[in-house]
Amino acid sequence: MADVTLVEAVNMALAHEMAANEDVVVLGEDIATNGGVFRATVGLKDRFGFKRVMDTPLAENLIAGTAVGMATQGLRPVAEFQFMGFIYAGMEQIISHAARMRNRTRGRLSCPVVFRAPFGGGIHAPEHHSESTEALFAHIPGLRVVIPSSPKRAYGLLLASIRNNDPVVFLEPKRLYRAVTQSVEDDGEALPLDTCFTLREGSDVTLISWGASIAETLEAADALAEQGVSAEVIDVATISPLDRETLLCSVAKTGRCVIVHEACRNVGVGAEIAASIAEAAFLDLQAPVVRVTGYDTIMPYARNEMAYLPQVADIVEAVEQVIAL
Amino acid sequence: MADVTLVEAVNMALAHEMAANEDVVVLGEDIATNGGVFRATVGLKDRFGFKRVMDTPLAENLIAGTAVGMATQGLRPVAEFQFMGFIYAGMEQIISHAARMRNRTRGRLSCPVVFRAPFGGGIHAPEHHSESTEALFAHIPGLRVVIPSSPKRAYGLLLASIRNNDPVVFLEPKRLYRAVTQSVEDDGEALPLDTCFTLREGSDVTLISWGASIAETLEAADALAEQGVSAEVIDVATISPLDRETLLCSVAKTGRCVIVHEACRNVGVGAEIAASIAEAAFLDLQAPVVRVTGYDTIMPYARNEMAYLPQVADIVEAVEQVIAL
Amino acid sequence: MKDRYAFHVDSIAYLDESGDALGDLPEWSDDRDTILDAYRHMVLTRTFDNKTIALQRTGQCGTYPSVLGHETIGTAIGQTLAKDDVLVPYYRDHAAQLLRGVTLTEMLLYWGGDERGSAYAHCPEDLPVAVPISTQCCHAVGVGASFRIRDQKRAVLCSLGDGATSKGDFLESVNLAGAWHLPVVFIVTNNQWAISTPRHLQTGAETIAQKAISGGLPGIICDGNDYFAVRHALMHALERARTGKGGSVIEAVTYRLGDHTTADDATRYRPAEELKQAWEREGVKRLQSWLHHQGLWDSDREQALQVSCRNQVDKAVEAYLATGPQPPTAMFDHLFETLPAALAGQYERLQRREVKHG
Amino acid sequence: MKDRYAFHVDSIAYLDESGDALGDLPEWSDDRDTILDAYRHMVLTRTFDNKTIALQRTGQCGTYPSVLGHETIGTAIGQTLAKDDVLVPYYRDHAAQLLRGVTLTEMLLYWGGDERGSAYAHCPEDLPVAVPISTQCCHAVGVGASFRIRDQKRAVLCSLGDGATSKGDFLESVNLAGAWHLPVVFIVTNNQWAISTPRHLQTGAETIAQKAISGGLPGIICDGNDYFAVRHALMHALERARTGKGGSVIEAVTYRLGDHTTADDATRYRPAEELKQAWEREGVKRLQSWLHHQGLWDSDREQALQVSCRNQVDKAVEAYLATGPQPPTAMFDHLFETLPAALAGQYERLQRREVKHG
Ligand SMILES: Cc1ncc(C[n+]2csc(CCOP(=O)(O)OP(=O)(O)O)c2C)c(N)n1
Ligand SMILES: Cc1ncc(C[n+]2csc(CCOP(=O)(O)OP(=O)(O)O)c2C)c(N)n1
Ligand SMILES: [Mg+2]
Ligand SMILES: [Mg+2]
Repeated sequence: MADVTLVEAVNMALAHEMAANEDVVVLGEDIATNGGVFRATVGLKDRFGFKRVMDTPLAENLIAGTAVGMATQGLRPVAEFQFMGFIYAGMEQIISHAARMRNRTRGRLSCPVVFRAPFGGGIHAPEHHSESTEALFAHIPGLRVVIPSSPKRAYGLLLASIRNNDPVVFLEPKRLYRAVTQSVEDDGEALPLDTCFTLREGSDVTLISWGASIAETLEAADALAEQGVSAEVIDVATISPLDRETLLCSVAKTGRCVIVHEACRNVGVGAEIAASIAEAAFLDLQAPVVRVTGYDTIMPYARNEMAYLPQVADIVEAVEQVIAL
Repeated sequence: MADVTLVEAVNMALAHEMAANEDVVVLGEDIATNGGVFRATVGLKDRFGFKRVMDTPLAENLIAGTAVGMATQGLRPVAEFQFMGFIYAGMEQIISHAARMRNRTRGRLSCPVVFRAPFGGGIHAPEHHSESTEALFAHIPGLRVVIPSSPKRAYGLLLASIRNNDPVVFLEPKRLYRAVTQSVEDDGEALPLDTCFTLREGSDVTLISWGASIAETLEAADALAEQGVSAEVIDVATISPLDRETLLCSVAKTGRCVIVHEACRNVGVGAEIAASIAEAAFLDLQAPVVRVTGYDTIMPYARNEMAYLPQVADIVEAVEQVIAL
Repeated sequence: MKDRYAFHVDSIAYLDESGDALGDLPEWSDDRDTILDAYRHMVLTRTFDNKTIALQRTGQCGTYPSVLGHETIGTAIGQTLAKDDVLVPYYRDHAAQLLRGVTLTEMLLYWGGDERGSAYAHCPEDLPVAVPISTQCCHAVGVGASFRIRDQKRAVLCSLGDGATSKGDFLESVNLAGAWHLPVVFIVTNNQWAISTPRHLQTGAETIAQKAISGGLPGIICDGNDYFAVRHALMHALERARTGKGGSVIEAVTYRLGDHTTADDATRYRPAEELKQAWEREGVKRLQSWLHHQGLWDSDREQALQVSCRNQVDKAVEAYLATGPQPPTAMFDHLFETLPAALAGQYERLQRREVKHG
Repeated sequence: MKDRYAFHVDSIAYLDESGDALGDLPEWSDDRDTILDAYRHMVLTRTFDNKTIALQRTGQCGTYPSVLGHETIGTAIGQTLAKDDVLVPYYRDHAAQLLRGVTLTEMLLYWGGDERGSAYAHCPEDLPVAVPISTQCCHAVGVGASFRIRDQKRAVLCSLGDGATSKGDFLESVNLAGAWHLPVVFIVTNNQWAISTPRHLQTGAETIAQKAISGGLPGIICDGNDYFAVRHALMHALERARTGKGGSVIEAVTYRLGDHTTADDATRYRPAEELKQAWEREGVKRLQSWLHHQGLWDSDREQALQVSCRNQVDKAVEAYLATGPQPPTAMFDHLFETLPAALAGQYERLQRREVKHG
């Protein structure tokens, strides 16, 4: 049992699974000797050798496609994109091949690749280092999209993602990489990939979020509790395929729902959740489902990025609005 | 005034604007001598010369990025992707540069590029030739996404897209390329890029669609009329930024709404429309907003593609369902 | 002060256009049976090609890319690859794929729009056709890397067209093959055209093979209508790869004798004269002539072969046409290993819908 | 039968490590004023670099990539480009950008996290820094194509690192420059590292310059710490480009003397000895030595220069620190040419929110 940060939990899960399964290999830019620019792969090269921990040339398309090729041979590659803002060159391979290899060959070949990328804003990085475009991957059939928001969930969900026999886009909220520590047992226990996590029970409103925004959402729930509003907080975590059951059960109970995410609003994952709830819980809802999100703008550079990110006050205000109805 | 197909209207608009404005250039694979695999650029090379009508090497990333570079010099490139299924290699340039050049330079440089691509299924083509992933682009701030569904709208919206000083992803429903003809005047009149088109007025239900599905949606409206149900039909056409006003006014009137699109459901553009309407028209809605869409699967190969596409009966059934409530 | 780094690519050929040896043939040319097999396979491939085009023209097959002019390259690939090597094909590799074990019926299913056409019962490790051009190059280096990781003495053969060499995927993969010393052989079928785009608009490079230099790989050119040249280049390259000496690039020069696909009309952009000249150089006739000159072939054998090929193809077509479509719900069957609960509703809706609509 | 195609790249140098001429210098070396300007500019660049690192360490600037070891290349670029050529820089081109007219303050704003840092009041056609590696190569050929379309006799200089040459963008762009005969010069700063990835893991190619061969462009290598070599290679390449003779690739060999950025710690992966040796070869000191040997420089001038550079930088820092942030609503101001109606609501909400929250 060790007190670890989220990024250390990622490292722990990688090391665990590499030790347990020879087919697990890791590749990406600067992940071997340097241990990754966020240190997520630190120590792996020394422990498992260059053959299984591979620094690649600088080419994201190649990283994605090489991982796909490896997977057709039964390896289980975990490919790191240094930042989510650089994943786009790999989109063709992820969309047109990783997501389709099993379907295309009627199950003859498959693609058990985990595509890891740190994502989201709030660390005052340069342009393109603060994106949250999980929606692009959630729209692609054949992909799983998984986003942990605590060290424990990072450990358990990453293990599950590596063991899963299909491709997973695993997005790590870099703002939370070192924000908190949690005691995580290195017991090899995976978490389910098809269930949202209810972090806090409540009866007046359902707050749905994921990634780094979970922090503000939980804070908002605290603030609301002081006002006498009981908020249920759900971490979606397994963004796609989406566990609508857990969300609908909660809304059936509370009758009100606020969705919080850092990504742009337009055609974001919040839209899918809101649309699904508004359709399936039509008669349960006592107020419209409201989304608190990033703006539909380019993420501002560091100096103004906080103005872009959803704040606790924005969430509280949205809840007050739906409660007033 | 000529009776033209949708693809001929595209050609007409390109020729019109190239004649009117020397800065308009066209580039892509097989677009010059061959006139494009769908003949959208036929005749342009003979009329405007190789310098302005450029066959590129086979590299979509390069096509997108070259267009961005040209645009920084004040050219207005219209770049063709042969099929939407091959646009993904160009995503990094579209997302990280085209959509951002103006913002990044505070208006010093801009990116008046039109990225054209035929999209959608129903022509019995091989894998990757039948995609509808407009949602990926609609989620990106700084991009416009425009989809015509008739020869007239193809002509007017393409003119507007070329004249617009920002990047436009212009998606042409290839199933409609030669499905009908319409008399279109080559008068250089552009259509607005910020307004949905109401194709048919009605009072009982609002049917919202775009692209090739407009055909089935209009047919469904006919079928419903026979049952005494009056359906309003709206062609969204300007997918992003989205004209929510027109949609909301209609739903305020009808109280019911069905959204029809060919793309996968999960995190599709339909989700955004449904979420927006469910939020803003909460008190107007007499039934949940229902989506009739493609399945969340890989588009099946030709033999089974019709099973994937929304059919008239599916739309009628959905309307019956929301009317029953 | 000046230092010079020098590079080169060689071009090899063994037969002239009329099938006469230009000089000594490779040693392995003693193996007449294999060469006869090669010729027979080329004819089978061409028979299949004609038939499939006819099927397409009569609405019984989807868009189909003719293999006309590419039989020699594919046959040489198929014969040279070892069983446990892996083929990463492109869509004009019918000849190679058939020798690997893909059945004529599977091939028809694939081009007929049925996913089962890539299930490859007999060559389970070979990759399916990658429609997005050049993307398969990255898979090939991935497969090659897995051989290295597992210390396996196997080679990967990655096949692509001249157009595909312009896309980053190829160049990135060549670079990785060089940097990681991977057992990957890239064979580029330079058939002078990428749909309507002629070779000279595709690249300013004098040869395609020289693109190998960018990744530090050796490059070689061979006459793609010369069975001896293609096979010899391949044997050498694959042997290098299997024995840990690294990857390489082969440019096989040929000509696309047909339209790009059945959806294309090459007369729009291609001079008739060029096509006519290309027919003079084509590889099937050339190998036939060589066999004739050696006394290994005659018109009786030819006739018998034609009949047997037609029979084989007809049987495959029959099996193809007798294969009913998959049920619509098959679109969910291999989306994930097991259907996620989130999709159960859609699956059931599709099932119900089919029952209703027919 | 065998044909051979031969290729080569040359490597040029004029000064040895201690600043002594290896042979005849280029003719233009008579122009002592320009060479003195070059030296002064290198020192200014280094002064700026030191200061900005200090600002970052004290929380007054964002992540910043040091230019240490790259001053010679950037200065040569800045001096060789004509006013109406276009520079397509990468993020380690401070020296070149400053000479193009980007102000020290703009540069600080950029690395300080303010979009106005790329508004470039004085070089309005130059491209801003492209953060996604190698993507700028495609822009460069696009700019070059626009010159060709408009029959303008201008050149484009596209700058990138050794790591960037592995990404398809570079190779695709080199290929287009060759196929379309574009006036684009690519200069690769080969500083031996891409963050922690050493040159030998980046590619198996013996040189970076040979990657030019894949697109049919000429390639040349120059000592990137030798002002005469870099400038000479650039002059030649840019002149070729401007006069319609096509593009080329220059590999400028240097060493990254600092960490990758202020967020990096190179001691984790880089041998101290290698760094120490690289300092022996660095370019600023080398040009200073040459100037000394020519009697064009002395310690008085050096001291005066140091003072003047510090003053210049201090003033720029002052202006930077005095620049208040943009209002949050600025994120909407240049999203589109005019704000679409669809976004008016979000804009107003942001305005209201700011008033409320501060
Ligand atoms: C990424 C991508 N872009 C475009 C296409 C459409 N397309 C199919 S084949 C082809 C030409 C390929 O030419 P080449 O590589 O020379 O192979 P050939 O067909 O000549 O054998 C194109 C552009 C595609 N399949 N994939
Ligand atoms: C597409 C992309 N991938 C990854 C990164 C992260 N990154 C920034 S700089 C860099 C290394 C670049 O090395 P090189 O091209 O040699 O330039 P240098 O920094 O050495 O000057 C990397 C991987 C990026 N900015 N863009
Ligand atoms: Mg070809
Ligand atoms: Mg470098």
